[in-house]
Amino acid sequence: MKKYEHYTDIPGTYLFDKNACARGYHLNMFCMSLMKEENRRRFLANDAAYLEEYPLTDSQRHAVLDRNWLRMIQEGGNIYYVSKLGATCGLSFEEMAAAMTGMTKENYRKMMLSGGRSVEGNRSKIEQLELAGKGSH
Amino acid sequence: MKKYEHYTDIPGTYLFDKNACARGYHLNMFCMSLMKEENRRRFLANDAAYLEEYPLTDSQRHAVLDRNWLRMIQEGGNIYYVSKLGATCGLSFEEMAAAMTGMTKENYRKMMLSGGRSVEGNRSKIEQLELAGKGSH
Amino acid sequence: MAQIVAGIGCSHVPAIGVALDLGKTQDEYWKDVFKGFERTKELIAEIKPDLIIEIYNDHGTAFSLKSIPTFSLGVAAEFKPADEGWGPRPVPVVKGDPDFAWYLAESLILNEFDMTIMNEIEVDHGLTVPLSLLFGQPKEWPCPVIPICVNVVTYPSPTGKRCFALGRAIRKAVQEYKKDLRVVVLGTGGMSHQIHGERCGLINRSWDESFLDRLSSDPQGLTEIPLVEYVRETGAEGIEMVMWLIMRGALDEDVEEAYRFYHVPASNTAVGNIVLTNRSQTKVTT
Amino acid sequence: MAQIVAGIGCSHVPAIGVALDLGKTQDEYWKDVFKGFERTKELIAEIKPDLIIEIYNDHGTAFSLKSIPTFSLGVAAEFKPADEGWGPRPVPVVKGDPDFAWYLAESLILNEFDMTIMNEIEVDHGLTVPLSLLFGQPKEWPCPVIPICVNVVTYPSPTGKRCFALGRAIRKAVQEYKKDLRVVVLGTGGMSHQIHGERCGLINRSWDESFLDRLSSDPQGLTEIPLVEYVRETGAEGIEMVMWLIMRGALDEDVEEAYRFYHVPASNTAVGNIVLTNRSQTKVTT
Ligand SMILES: [Fe+3]
Ligand SMILES: [Fe+3]
Repeated sequence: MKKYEHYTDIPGTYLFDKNACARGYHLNMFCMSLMKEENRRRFLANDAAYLEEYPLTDSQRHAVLDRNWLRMIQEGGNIYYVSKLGATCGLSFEEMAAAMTGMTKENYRKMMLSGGRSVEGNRSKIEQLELAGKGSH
Repeated sequence: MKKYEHYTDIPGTYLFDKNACARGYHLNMFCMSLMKEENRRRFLANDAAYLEEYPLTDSQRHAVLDRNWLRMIQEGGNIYYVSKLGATCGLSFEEMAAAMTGMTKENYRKMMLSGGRSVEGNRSKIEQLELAGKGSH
Repeated sequence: MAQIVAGIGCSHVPAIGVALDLGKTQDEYWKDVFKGFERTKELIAEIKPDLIIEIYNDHGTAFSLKSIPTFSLGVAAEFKPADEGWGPRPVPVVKGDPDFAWYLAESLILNEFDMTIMNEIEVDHGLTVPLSLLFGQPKEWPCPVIPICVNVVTYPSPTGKRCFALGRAIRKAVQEYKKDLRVVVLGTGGMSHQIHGERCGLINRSWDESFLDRLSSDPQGLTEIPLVEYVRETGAEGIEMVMWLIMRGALDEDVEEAYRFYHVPASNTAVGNIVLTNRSQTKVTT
Repeated sequence: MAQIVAGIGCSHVPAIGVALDLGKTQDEYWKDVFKGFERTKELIAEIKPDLIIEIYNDHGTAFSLKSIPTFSLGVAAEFKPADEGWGPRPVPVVKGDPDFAWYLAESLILNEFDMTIMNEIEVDHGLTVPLSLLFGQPKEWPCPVIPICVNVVTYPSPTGKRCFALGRAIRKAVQEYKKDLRVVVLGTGGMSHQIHGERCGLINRSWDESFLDRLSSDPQGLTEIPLVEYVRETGAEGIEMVMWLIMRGALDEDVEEAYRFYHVPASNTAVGNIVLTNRSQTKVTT
């Protein structure tokens, strides 16, 4: 395969492909259930009990209980489905995004207001490794 | 439009097109509900009551209550959805077909065993009218 | 590399499934139908496919009118037989092959076929009856099946030309697949039948036989048949035959007819079955 | 005869909808965004479309993972705003045009686009935010809207080339429609944004601006961009820009850029907006 050709080479990115779709199926279906006010109420009242209705993996269940947005994505969550859980918890897309990068809300917003994250250095894992290699040898 | 070009010219045929789809929407959705054993039981116990759950037209409701298969098709029913009602009432596709043609089961089967209905004379309403015209004038 | 080793066309009349499930295969009415499939059963046993790509249509079972996909493809690990109003058919659950199915879906979409990917779908007689005709009544189906479902219920169905082109794209995808798989493409439905309206029971034997002939001699010509001709000449539900053109498109230009069977009637329908192999492969293996 | 009188590209950032719905349009953070759309609002008021064909994507709202259509088309009489987790947006119900929508679906399917026909669909911010940007907060939307929904959530989305070709087929269908309708095609989504993973917040202004330039100067060239380039260069969710190519394909080769606006940020996203008219029509009307 040509260098940089495949989407799995892109850093910090978990494209929602067939693997994610299979792995995250029930996690995303759970998130979708929160499009109903009644379900949001039930979930917020007792999230652990609500989750038992869905056959999630342990790791997925913990990610939801911990509101660990990045972990949910890594476990096959798709951001658009996961955003239904975000909304249920009162978070905007911006706040979820900040959380996934490990930045504070304020710093993330500051980054966006100054033009966003640059693509330079963020295109390719291979490129990053090569640059790191050059630095250390 | 060229002669014989359009499907509305075909006699005894109600192609399930956009008009049928719109007209028969709820009728077909009602039929689909009979794919569950519990619903079949409820329908057979009291069909009129069951039908009140679906916004059918009067004509559709009567067609269902009368088990008038041809009328159901004329009112936008699609045979594949309608067959779920047929099955609920213990009818095969062959029996429904016979009923739609106005033939007895026995005569319909006899026709099929001798090669089916011929396409000759059954291709086109325009053609039929022309032939009838020739005959009467 | 995977390869397509045969294309099979096969009616999927629900009453055939009922006859088989109720043990009526030797009844006077049915025995010729089942006898007609004996040679195809032998052929498929010799071919021993690793995978079947089955082209069929849903009959108002898995798809309500809410959503009407032109082409959909099942990527699930299994497909349960649906309850069509009589309870589900007593046949094995159909196993899929999610790896291959997703590979195929990706390949088709990137090659400009606008597939609907189905992660969950129950299958009706359109898919299970041909499996019964090919394999009888086993405890499990002998290989995985990838369902490709075509809208032929709501007008307009895809054109014959589009169906044939989809077959071509399926062939390309199979040939580029990295595992050694022997694949059979099974096109189902037809032949002439009309099961609604006063014209029920229409059968056009000569049209059907010409269609069977031209599958070998003039497949490109078949793709030019307008949708309205299927409806007028072979009955409204004869439109299902466009699905055979997907099977045909998946084969080489030059094919050999290994077997053919035609019978009237099964319930309202003319039953057709054809087995086609690529002449290039036939030569190599004999 | 109907004709396409303009193509509009427009981001559909949900936070813009929230800002409008909560009366924050004059806040420091938002005022430049809304100011940037003022000219487009004037232009659309002059154009007065009879119908809008809106290309958008569903964001895990109307479509669960059960069924993932590549292209779907809403033929219903109305489309209710969906509850995306915060309750539905307080905007008017979107009215469709079943006659035109079915006509369009038929034309596209017969011209070899494998559409999924949607008889019922709720619409999310992807469809309603651009309407808010074009028309503000009216009691009713000023014209019917035909939703065409594109899968850009599950990989692979349709290619840029396929999207452009769909635009062409939409143009053909509009031009052959028998009523006198002035139609606007609205392509939504983009521009650069990534809203998942550690790379969240990615913005590639120069790539976006080049894309906007090339919509006029080199549309065919844009169709050659591979899907992975959108993802790598503009963020994973920047892939939405393929939908602008459907809009572009619906216009003539030779277009005039009537207006352009570009702004960073709205929430995680670069906001883009462009208004394109066919140069042939522009000449006639001025
Ligand atoms: Fe069928
Ligand atoms: Fe979006």
